[in-house]
Parts: sequence; structure tokens; C-alpha cells
Amino acid sequence: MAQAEIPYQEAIPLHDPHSWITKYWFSQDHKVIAVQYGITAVAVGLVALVLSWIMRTQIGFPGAVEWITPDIYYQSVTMHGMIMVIYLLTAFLLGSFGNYLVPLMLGARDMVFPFVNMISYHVYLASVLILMAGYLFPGTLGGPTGAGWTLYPPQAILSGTPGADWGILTMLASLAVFIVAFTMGGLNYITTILQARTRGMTMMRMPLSIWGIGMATVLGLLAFPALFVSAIMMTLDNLIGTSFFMPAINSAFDAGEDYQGGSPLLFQHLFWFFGHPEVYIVALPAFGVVSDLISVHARKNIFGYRLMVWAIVAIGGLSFIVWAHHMYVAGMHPYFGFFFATTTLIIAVPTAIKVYNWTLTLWRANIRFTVPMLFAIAFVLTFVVGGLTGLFLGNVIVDVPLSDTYFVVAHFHMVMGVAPILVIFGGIYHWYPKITGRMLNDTIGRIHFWITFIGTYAIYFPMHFLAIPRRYYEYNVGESAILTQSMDILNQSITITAYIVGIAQFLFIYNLIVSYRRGREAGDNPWEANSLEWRTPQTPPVHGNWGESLPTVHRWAYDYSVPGEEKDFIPQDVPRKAQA
Amino acid sequence: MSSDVGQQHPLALYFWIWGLLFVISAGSYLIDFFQVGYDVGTMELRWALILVFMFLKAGYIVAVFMHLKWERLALIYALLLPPGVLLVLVGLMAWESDYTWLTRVVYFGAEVAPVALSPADTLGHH
Amino acid sequence: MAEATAESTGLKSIAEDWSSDITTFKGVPWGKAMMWIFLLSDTFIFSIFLTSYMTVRATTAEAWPNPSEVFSLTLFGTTVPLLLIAIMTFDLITSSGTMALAVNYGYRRDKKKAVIFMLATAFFGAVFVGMQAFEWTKLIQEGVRPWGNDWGAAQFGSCFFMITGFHGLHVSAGVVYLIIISYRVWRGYYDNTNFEIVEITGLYWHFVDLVWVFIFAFFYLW
Amino acid sequence: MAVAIFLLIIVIVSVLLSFFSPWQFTEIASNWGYIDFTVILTFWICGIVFVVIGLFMVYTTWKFRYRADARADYEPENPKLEWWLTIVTTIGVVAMLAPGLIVWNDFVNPPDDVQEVEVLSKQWGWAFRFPGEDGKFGTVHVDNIDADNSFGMNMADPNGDDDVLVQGNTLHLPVDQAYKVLLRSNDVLHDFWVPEFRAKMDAVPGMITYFWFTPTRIQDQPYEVVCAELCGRGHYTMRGWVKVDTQEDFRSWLGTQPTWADVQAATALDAMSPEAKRGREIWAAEGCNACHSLDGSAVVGPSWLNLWNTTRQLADGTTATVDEAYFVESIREPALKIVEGFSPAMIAYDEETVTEDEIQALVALLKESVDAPADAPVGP
Ligand code: HEA
Ligand code: HEA
Ligand code: HEC
Ligand code: CUA
Ligand SMILES: [Cu+2]
Repeated sequence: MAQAEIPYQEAIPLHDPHSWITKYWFSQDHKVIAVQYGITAVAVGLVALVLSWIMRTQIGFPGAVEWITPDIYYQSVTMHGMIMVIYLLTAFLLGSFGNYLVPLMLGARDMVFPFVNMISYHVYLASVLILMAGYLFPGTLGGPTGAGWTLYPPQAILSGTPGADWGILTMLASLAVFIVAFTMGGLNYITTILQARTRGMTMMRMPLSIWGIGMATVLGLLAFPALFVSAIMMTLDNLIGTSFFMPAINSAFDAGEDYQGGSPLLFQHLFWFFGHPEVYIVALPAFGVVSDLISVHARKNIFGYRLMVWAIVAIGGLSFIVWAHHMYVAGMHPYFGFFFATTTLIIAVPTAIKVYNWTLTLWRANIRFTVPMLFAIAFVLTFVVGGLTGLFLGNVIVDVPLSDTYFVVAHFHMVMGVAPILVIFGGIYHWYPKITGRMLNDTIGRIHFWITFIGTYAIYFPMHFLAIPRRYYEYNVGESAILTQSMDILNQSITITAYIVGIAQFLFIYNLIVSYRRGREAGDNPWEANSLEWRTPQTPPVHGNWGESLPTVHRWAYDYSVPGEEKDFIPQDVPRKAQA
Repeated sequence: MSSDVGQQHPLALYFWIWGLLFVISAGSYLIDFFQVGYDVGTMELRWALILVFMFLKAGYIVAVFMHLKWERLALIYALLLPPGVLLVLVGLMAWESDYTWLTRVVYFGAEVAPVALSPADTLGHH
Repeated sequence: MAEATAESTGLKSIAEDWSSDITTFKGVPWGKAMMWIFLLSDTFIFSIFLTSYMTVRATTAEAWPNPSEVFSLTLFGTTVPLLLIAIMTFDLITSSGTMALAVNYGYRRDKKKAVIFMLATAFFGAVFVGMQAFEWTKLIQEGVRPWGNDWGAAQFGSCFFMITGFHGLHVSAGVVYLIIISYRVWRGYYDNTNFEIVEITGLYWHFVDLVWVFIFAFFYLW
Repeated sequence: MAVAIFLLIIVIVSVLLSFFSPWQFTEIASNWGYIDFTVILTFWICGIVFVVIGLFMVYTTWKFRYRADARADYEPENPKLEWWLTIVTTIGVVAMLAPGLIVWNDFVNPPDDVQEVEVLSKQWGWAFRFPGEDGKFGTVHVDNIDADNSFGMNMADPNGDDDVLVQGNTLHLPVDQAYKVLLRSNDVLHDFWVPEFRAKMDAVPGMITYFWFTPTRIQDQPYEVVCAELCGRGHYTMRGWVKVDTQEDFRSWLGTQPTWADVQAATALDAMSPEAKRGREIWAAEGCNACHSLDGSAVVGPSWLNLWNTTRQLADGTTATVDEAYFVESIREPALKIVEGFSPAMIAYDEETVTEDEIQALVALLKESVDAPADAPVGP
């Protein structure tokens, strides 16, 4: 069929925008949609950041702020976790980076179905608004849910948990809507990657960013169904009294429903059948993007490209059979521990390979310590720390004393709360010149980097030593002795560092706004990079990306410092010399 | 086949498969009509038959009606491999739910009929 | 033609297709690729519905009502097990057959027949939804509720309404989709294509039938 | 330059903190030294990997920083090196995993001489139950819970009578005795964790979970129990205490705690005739209860609730009335008349197993097993 071929793609009529509304609000241009996703995600991300301040204030200085009640605390924890994971990281890495990079890096005009893509953003926006609507319900049971981002029933729908009234429903509804949005976007990314590459762009020539984003999208399309279905079942349990997850219980907080025979473990299995792939959904795009950042700024080809690709594929596949490592102490069948510990540690091998290859790319490179490169290096270090502490947790028996303590909190903040965030920053510094045509201010960038990197490390590394339960509003209750005095000091210093790091983010946002008008002109290819997005005829690229015809790809994206060449980079669309 | 005009196959084939699907469905239905399994009290045969007819029917629909049989292997495998992880999920959940059920029986003194309860059994008495 | 470049078969063809440029699925239009991937995702949705059903059924210590009797119909004085469900099953197969014909005629560029068979498919789909509504009404009258019933485990009703409901929504959406597409085909929106849109619609429709095969086996027969 | 220096500082500080931090595991007080061993083993392997990778990055970022006249190597891959790294990593993984799984095997398989104790968790406190003299727990169900029966004991189950019920948040355990902790929850997920014992497990409503350990250290201050699974707004207040005693101290403490029979004696619960009560004991003792409930729920066999004097639809199409003759026949030769919808799963009981006299008691039970007000004795 001729449709799949490039000449056809070149002939597709683009729906050029005719008004401000269609250009900036209901735009079908993937680049505009990417920016819309990005701005929205950062906006909710800032909400989540403020929520983390609320939590930290309570932990560091218990009782210092009166209005931080247990309810407010648990609601903040829940919303903080959920927003960060889903509405910031997933939305940013796939919705924003995915949308921006997929067509540009592949040499396509746009996503294959721009209209669906446009709807996707607006549905995402709706999901964010529904989520925030949780704050609108007053009363003792009002406000958003405080069930923890894992939303475990029965607790999540009983009134012993804050927000059991409307909060949990808005949360579930918002998640369902988010999944619809993601599916619309995700189908687009996958179809574009598989069916709409430009001439010469074979899969094995795709930049690793695309591999990461593509694999993460596949994971999303296959993992979100589990969350979607559990959200439906929990809503039914809550609203009309079905007993999917609800066994017979005897609780003063039971709303009088006659629950019988359901299985709370079923929810946990489904949640993590989604949840574990989800953590790789946020990790894989970061893996991909950071590979490109390192290669470009180290002026060296990525080491072991093929193995990197296979590692991404292997991690993606394996991530579906490790889910219950979050449930070692959940009371599941005891023998599951053997299976899941083994699969979990197996997945560490391909991940380790990626780490090695990043560091080996630096070997004998010619490293330019640009701001994106700084973030990339910081990513590798924080990811190694977080990954290694993951190995503690993955080894079932080692997890027994550590589970549900701050060791886990430290693990996932290292590996997810900061590593991919660092990549997002690095990516923004890297592609901002392409998006706006101007460079971000370098000095502010460096200040922002050092505060964020050193600060977050200082926040999360010592957390590993806190052998105290997580999700505790207060430790000193009654004659309790689990919190020692030195831990108090640690908690206070963490809190103060968190304020500082948080404030530093406003520096970054200031930089984003100011540089948009005043930044240095970037030119088409300021970093001297190879991949196709730097080869557009205009910067910023116009609707349709390429001129009359699409570029033709002749090589992989990593021809840096090729011996015998004059320049230290050869873009992908430069033809090979006729071989003698 | 010449695929430049898409999936084109003789009409007779469709009628054949259509008929076959009727026959298979009838087979499934007859399992219940003759109460296979309930009559002898062991369900293995019933379950086996259900699965055989189910996979036959699903297979024909996917292979012929959805034309998967004529697609290139690249697509076929891309579609058939990922659901493999679901088998892991199903298998482990079957194991898990048996375990939960067992603790209910042992500690809560509950036990359940291996054979489904017939509504007629309780309808008359309530 | 894209596929002219890749004529090999077997495992080699997989490697070649995946390592070729432009398209991975040779000869598969965008819309069709997207529909297939969507259906893969939807497969996960329904599989997880069914897995959850399996889990709660095996976990609950209450007895499970016998679907064979719950869904029996009394005709002329004799009780026939699962009668309505059987009729619904045959109705859906019939619709699948008409859909397959519509696709075939589409590719033969026989617009009129394609549209007629698509509308026939939509008709059978609507009949299915009608019968389902009847079945729901009957059960509700007999006292089955999502939160309980007189005969055993409450999850019987929960799973029944949830799974058939979700499937019924898919069928209803399919009916609407079919009507829209047949209208557009009729009005000539696709005249300069190969009418693969009919096949794409067909994929969705057959998938809905496919899901029913599994629901029938696991929920009604098991 | 700055990058390399900062990376170096970070590596050094991380290592120093790991060794000299004031925050270490609490001193162990159970047999799970093996768990500590696996933690330490993992710590060393991962720590070495961390230092090696960290220092490698320090070196590369210092050595290969940008110089205008320099040029990077071009080295797409190095299969040999990559193979080596994969193999070494795999070895590292196996070195951690293998001991881990061995200890896990211990963890999930309690030793033969283990004793049992039940931990009952509820929002937001703890209660405990010992099986009493007979070493057997009576069955329980949350539906049985009421003002007089906070543990949800199953009245019909004689195994429960000598169960020792411990209210309040303090549990006593004898030193050096292995205990299998059965975890139960009335409402939501909780998690029973004593940091000094290392082990922990969630309590899941609707099922029983377990872990086992042997307390090994007596100390004056009881060990603190913290709930380690989010269970609502009071989660952080859900503390308790475990006091490890000598055998003697433990015995005398246990003696002060009431049994279920004691609790029951305080409240007259049962309106049944003595004969029917005897029938219920037989029902439980002979194992009829495994298949027949008294509360209307169909188990393997039909429930006995409201069974007396009803007309039964039999599988062969005939009917029968449940009277004494039918009852006796059903017990002596159950295969003769199979109730519609059931499998012939019941075995025949002869006069020696179930005597005529016992049948009389069972009949009395059957006669009195009719739908009654809500507070009637509830079956399993
Ligand atoms: C981006 C997100 C992300 C990533 C990538 C990971 C990666 C890993 N995670 Fe993590 N994890 C989370 C996010 C993430 N995790 C979150 C959010 C939670 C908590 C959720 C909650 O409860 O709220 C969690 C919780 C969590 C648990 C549950 C703990 C508990 O609740 O008790 C476990 C247990 O197995 C685990 C393990 C792992 C492992 C083994 C990896 C591995 O993939 C790591 C692999 C990487 C490396 C190993 C480092 C690189 C390798 C080398 C440098 C060389 C290798 C050396 C040797 C093998 C010796 N994680
Ligand atoms: C991406 C994920 C992510 C991120 C970035 C963070 C960031 C932070 N987190 Fe959080 N956290 C979670 C995910 C994340 N967290 C999750 C999943 C939980 C579990 C919830 C639960 O138990 O249910 C949790 C729980 C959690 C707890 C445990 C609460 C408890 O158990 O009682 C604590 C306590 O200190 C904490 C602290 C912090 C702090 C101080 C920050 C930060 O303030 C650190 C410093 C700031 C940054 C690193 C900058 C990030 C920048 C932005 C977010 C701005 C927008 C982005 C752009 C401009 C691009 N978090
Ligand atoms: C292994 C399971 C099992 C055990 C143990 C068992 N039964 Fe049964 N019982 C059944 C089954 C199944 C039926 C229904 C089929 C039938 O009629 O045989 C049944 C039927 C009966 C009936 C007829 C009930 C009716 O509705 O008509 C009586 C009476 C009965 N059992 C008494 C007893 C007594 C008394 C004991 C203990 C001494 C006992 N059973 C132990 C499985 C069991
Ligand atoms: Cu109980 Cu937390
Ligand atoms: Cu995980």
C-alpha cells in the first residue's frame, strides 16, 4: 500500500492553523502540543513540590505549623506521590519529550494522527483539573484522598482515611481520564515510530531517545489497563458496594456496606502489575535521552549502541514479571518471593549494562561540561545509587526489614525523584534552543544545576539510614523510642535543604521565561549534534518540520569524532562518501 | 496474494469459516446443554472442552476474519507475544487466590463447594 | 510498493521487516496499525477484567451460583440452560460474518454491498445490545445486584454486570462507529483510498466478538 | 574540573557516612541474624560497585574534559569488554541472590517446634490470642464480632474455648521459643513490625498471613511495635509493645489472661436447648462442619439451616422430605439419594462413627437450625 510511503507523507495536507486558537490552544502541531504538555506538567509539578514542603515541614519540625494536621499530611503525601509520578514525570517524559522528539528525530512531518494527538493533550488537562478538584470538597471527609499514592483498599475507601468522601473518587476518575489521554497519545507515538520514519531511518539508526520513549509507550499501553480496571473496580466497591477488593470487615469506618469475600491482595497485584512497569515508563525515556545528551556533549559515539537497544527491550519485557517485589511483606503466597526476587535481580543486569555504557562513553571522550552534560552526569551517579539500593529491596529477605521504611523512600527518590528529573532538566537545556531559537542563560543554569544536584543528594542519601517507618505523621507518640535525637537533627537538615532546592527551581523557571525573549540567538545547531531535529530548515521548526521533501538518513546518530573526518560530528542526513 | 488492494480472499472462504464458527459455538453450547461435568461431579472434562472450543473459535476469528493469518510475521509476533505476560499474571493469580481461599478455610472455618451452587437450591427456601 | 522490497518469509522476514526503513509492518496503513495496537491494549483491559473475575471467584468462600441455571430460559414449559446467551452468541457470529463480507466487498470496491453489510452488522450489534438489556432486566428482577444475590457469592453479580457491561459498551460504541463509517463510505469520503477503513472498522468489530468468546467460556460455561 | 572534584567528594562523603553514621539498625533481638548477614553482604557488594563506578567517573571527567585540540576516540562497541561486564555483574547478582533465597526459605518455613500466636490488628491498635492448652486456635470470623465477642470467635468451634485472649497493646513472649505469628485484621491492612526482630508482615483483612521468629534477648524495656502499613489517619499512632520474658514469667503472665470460655461464662449467649448444643458439638467434632454450614451458606454439601422438614429435589428427578428416616439414610448411605446440584462427595458414616444417640442430638440441632433473629449463633 502506497500510503505508508514517504511520498505520500510528503503529500499529506497539513491543517495549517488559521487563528490564535488553532495555533496555540487547539493546535495539531506536535511541537505546540509538546509545549502544552510541558507547561501543564511543570505547573502541577510545582504543586507537588509545595506539597513536599508541607510534608517536610511536619517531619522536620513536628507541630510547628498548626494547620498541618494528620489529614493534611496524608493528603499531601498522596497527592505529592501521585502528581510526581503520573502527572509530572509520565506526562513530561512522554507527552512533552515524546511529542517533540518523535517526529523530529525520525524525520516525519508530524504524528500520524495529529487530531487525536491534540485531543490527547486536552484530555490530559481535564485529568489534571479533575485531580485538583479533589481540593474543592470541604468538610471533615473532604479534600483529596490521603490513601497514599498506592491507594490500597480497604483503607482507601473507608472513612478512617482522609478524603474518603469525594477525594478518592476524583482521584480514580482523574486516573481513568489520564489513561484515556495517554492511550491517545501513545498510539500515536508507537504508530509514528513504527510506520512513519523517513527514508534510511531504520530502527537501528534511531537515536536512543526514541528507543526509550517508544519502549516506555509500549509499557504504558500494556500496563495502564491494569490501573484502569482496578480504578473501575474500586469505584464500584466504593459507590455501589460491590466486593471486588473488599473482604468482610468490621470497621467503625465502614460506611455500612455489607462487604463480603473480596480480595485486597488482588488490588495490590493489579496496582503493581501496572506500577512496576510504570517506574520504567519514567525511567526508560530518561535512559534514552541521557544517552543522547552524553554522546553529544562528550563528542563521542555512544558506547555499545546495540546492547543499549537490547537492554531497553529486555528491561521493558522483564518489567512485566517483577511486579510483586513491592509485595514481599504484603502477605501474598510465601513462595512468590523466590520467583520475584530472581526476576527482579535479573532485570538489574541489563540495567547495569546501560550504566556501564554511559560511563564507558565518557572514556577517552572529549567532554564539554555544558549544562545539559552536567545534568546527565549527575543522573548517572544518582541513578547508580538508587539502582543499587534497589538491589537491597529486590532481594526478598533483605527487603523484609527495609520495606515500608525511609530506606524505600530514599531508594525511589534517588532513582525516580531525582534521576529522571535531572534528565528532564538536562533535556530542556539541550532542546530549548531548538524550541525557541534562543539559548538558556548559562550562569543561572549552572547555579541551578549545582544547587539541585548537591541539594537533592544531601536530601536523599542520608534518608537511607533512617530505619523508621514511612508515611508517619509524627514519630514521638507516647513512650515511643524509635526516633532518636540525631534523627531529629537529620530530619531538620533534610527539610531545610528541601526548601532551598525547591526555591532554586524558581531560578530555572525565571531562566525559561527571560531567555525566551532575551536569550542568546542559538542558530540551527548550537551543540553540533547529529540527530535530525537539528537539521530542520528553520529554527524553531515550522509546522510540517521539513521543507519540500523529508530528509534522507544515511547513518546512525552517533558519528562523533570519526577518524579522518574534518569535523567531529557528521549529521545523520549527510551521505556516506563513496566507498572505494 | 496481491496485497496492493488489501486483504482479498474468495468469498467462499468466509462462508466456510462462518459456518464453522456456528458449529464450534454450538459445540460450546452443547457442553452446557448436556451439563457435562455436573453430571459426573468432576469438571476436568468440561473445562478442557470449554477451552478447546474457545481457542478454536478465537483462533478462526483472529486468523481469518481479522486476516492475521495473511499478515506478515513481524505483525503477527508483535501482537501475539506481549499477551504472554498475561499468562504469568493469570497463573500466579490462580495460585494466589487458592492460597487466600485456603487460609479462609483453615482459619475462618469456611469452605466452598467445588461445584457451583444451583440457584434452584436456595430459591425454593427463601 | 513497500513490500516489494521484503519478499522473504519466516523468521528472516521478521528480522528484515524490523530492520527496514520507513515502515515496520509492510503494507499496513497507519490507521490499521494504530487499530491493531489499540486492540492489543484493549486485550489487556479485558484480560485483567477476566483475571480479576477468576481471582475473586476462587478467593471467595461463598458458593458460586450456577450460571447454567441462572441464565436458563423457560420455553414452552421446558427449562433450557443458557438459551438467551446462546442466541446472543449466534447473533454476534452472524454479525462477524456480515462484517467480514463488508470488508471483502470494500476491497473489491463494491461500495454499495460494503455499506449494506456494514449496516447489517450494526443491526445485529444493536440486536445484541437489546438482548443484553433484556438479560440484565431479567436478572435484576430476579434479585441479582452488583452487591449481592440470593444464590451465593456477591461477586457473581459484580463480575457479571461489570464485565458484560463493559463489553456491551464496546458493542454499542461499535454500532455507532459502524454507522458513522458506513455513512462516510457512502458519501464518498474514502473513494480515493482502498477502503481499508472498512477493514479497520472490521478489526474492531471482530475484536468485540472475540472478547465475547472468552466471556462466554469463562463466565457462562465455566 | 569542578565536576570531578565534586564527584570525588560525594563518593568519599557517601562512604564515610555509611560507616560512621550515627543511624544504624537497632540491636538485634531475634534469631534473624541471617537477615542482617544478607543486608551486610548486599551492602558490601553494592558498596564496592558504587565506589568503583564513582571513581571511574571521577577519573574520566577529570582526564577527558574538553580540550580544543583533543579528539575523542571512535569506538562503537567492544564485544569482549561487554561480555566481561555482563558476566561479572551476573556473578555479583548471584552472590547476593543465592544466600538471600536460602534465608527466605527459612523465613517462610517455620521449624517443627514452633508455637503459634495470633496478632489481631484493627484501626488503630493491637490484640493477641494464644491457642491455649489444646494448641489449636478456634476458627474466627469478623462477622461474629460484637460487643461480647471482640475477637469474632466462632461459638460453634470448641477449639476456641481455651484460647487465651489478650486485650491491650502489650504482648508477652518467652525467650528462645520460636513463634509463628498469625496476622489477622478486622478492617484494613496493617503491618506488625518490631525493628529489633527484623521480621515484619502485613495483616490483610479477609485472610491470615504469617511470619515466624525466635526472640533471643530479654530486656527491661519492652520492644516497640510499629504499624508499618498505611492504615488511615491514625497509622502513626498504632504502636504496641512486646515484652520478652523468661519461660516462668511468661507462664505466670499468660495465666492472668482470660480464656474464651472465661469470657463466655460472663455472658450467657446461647438460647439453644442442651441437646441441640450437643448436636452442634458433634457437628464440629465429626467434621460435618467441613461440608455443612449452619448459616445457610452452601459449602461442599447443603447447609443445614432451614433444612428440617423441607422437600428436597433429588438429582434423579424424585423428591424427598427431610425427616428422621431420610436423615439417617443420608448419613449411613449418602449415595442413595443425591441432592440436586451437589456431587456425591459425602462418605458413609457407620454406627461406630456416628451413633444412634448422636444422630438424635444432630436431629435436635437440625430442628433448631432455623432462621432466627440476627443474634442467633452464627455458623462458620
Ligand atoms: C524510576 C523509577 C524506579 C526505578 C528505575 C527502580 C529500579 C529498581 N527498583 Fe524500585 N521503586 C520505585 C521506583 C523505581 N525503582 C518506586 C517509586 C518504589 C516505591 C513505591 C512505593 O512503595 O511507594 C520502588 C520500590 C522498590 C521496591 C519495593 C520496596 C518495598 O516497598 O519494600 C523494590 C524491591 O524489590 C525495588 C527494586 C528495584 C530494583 C531492583 C530496581 C532496578 O531496576 C535497579 C537496577 C539498577 C542498578 C542495579 C544500578 C546499576 C547497576 C550497576 C551499577 C552495576 C550492577 C552491580 C551489581 C549487580 C552488583 N524498588
Ligand atoms: C518524581 C517523583 C518525586 C519527586 C521529584 C519528589 C520530590 C520530593 N519528595 Fe517525594 N515522593 C514521591 C515521589 C517524588 N518525590 C513518591 C512517589 C512518594 C510516595 C508517596 C506515598 O507514600 O504515597 C514520595 C514521598 C515522599 C516522602 C515520604 C513521606 C512519608 O512517607 O511520610 C518525603 C519525605 O520527605 C518526600 C520528600 C520529597 C522532597 C523533599 C522532594 C523535593 O522537594 C526534592 C527537591 C526538589 C526537586 C528534585 C525538584 C523537582 C522539581 C519539580 C517537581 C518542579 C517541576 C519540574 C520542572 C520545572 C521540570 N517525598
Ligand atoms: C466430604 C464432605 C461431607 C462431609 C464430611 C459430610 N457431608 Fe453430608 N453431604 C455432603 C454432600 C456433598 C451432600 C449432598 C449430596 C448428597 O445428598 O449426598 C451431603 C448431604 C447430606 C445430607 C442430606 C442433606 C439434604 O439437603 O438433603 C445430610 C442429612 C448429611 N449430608 C449429613 C451429614 C452428617 C451428619 C455428616 C457428619 C457426620 C456429614 N453429612 C458429613 C458432603 C459431606
Ligand atoms: Cu495500622 Cu498502620
Ligand atoms: Cu518495582
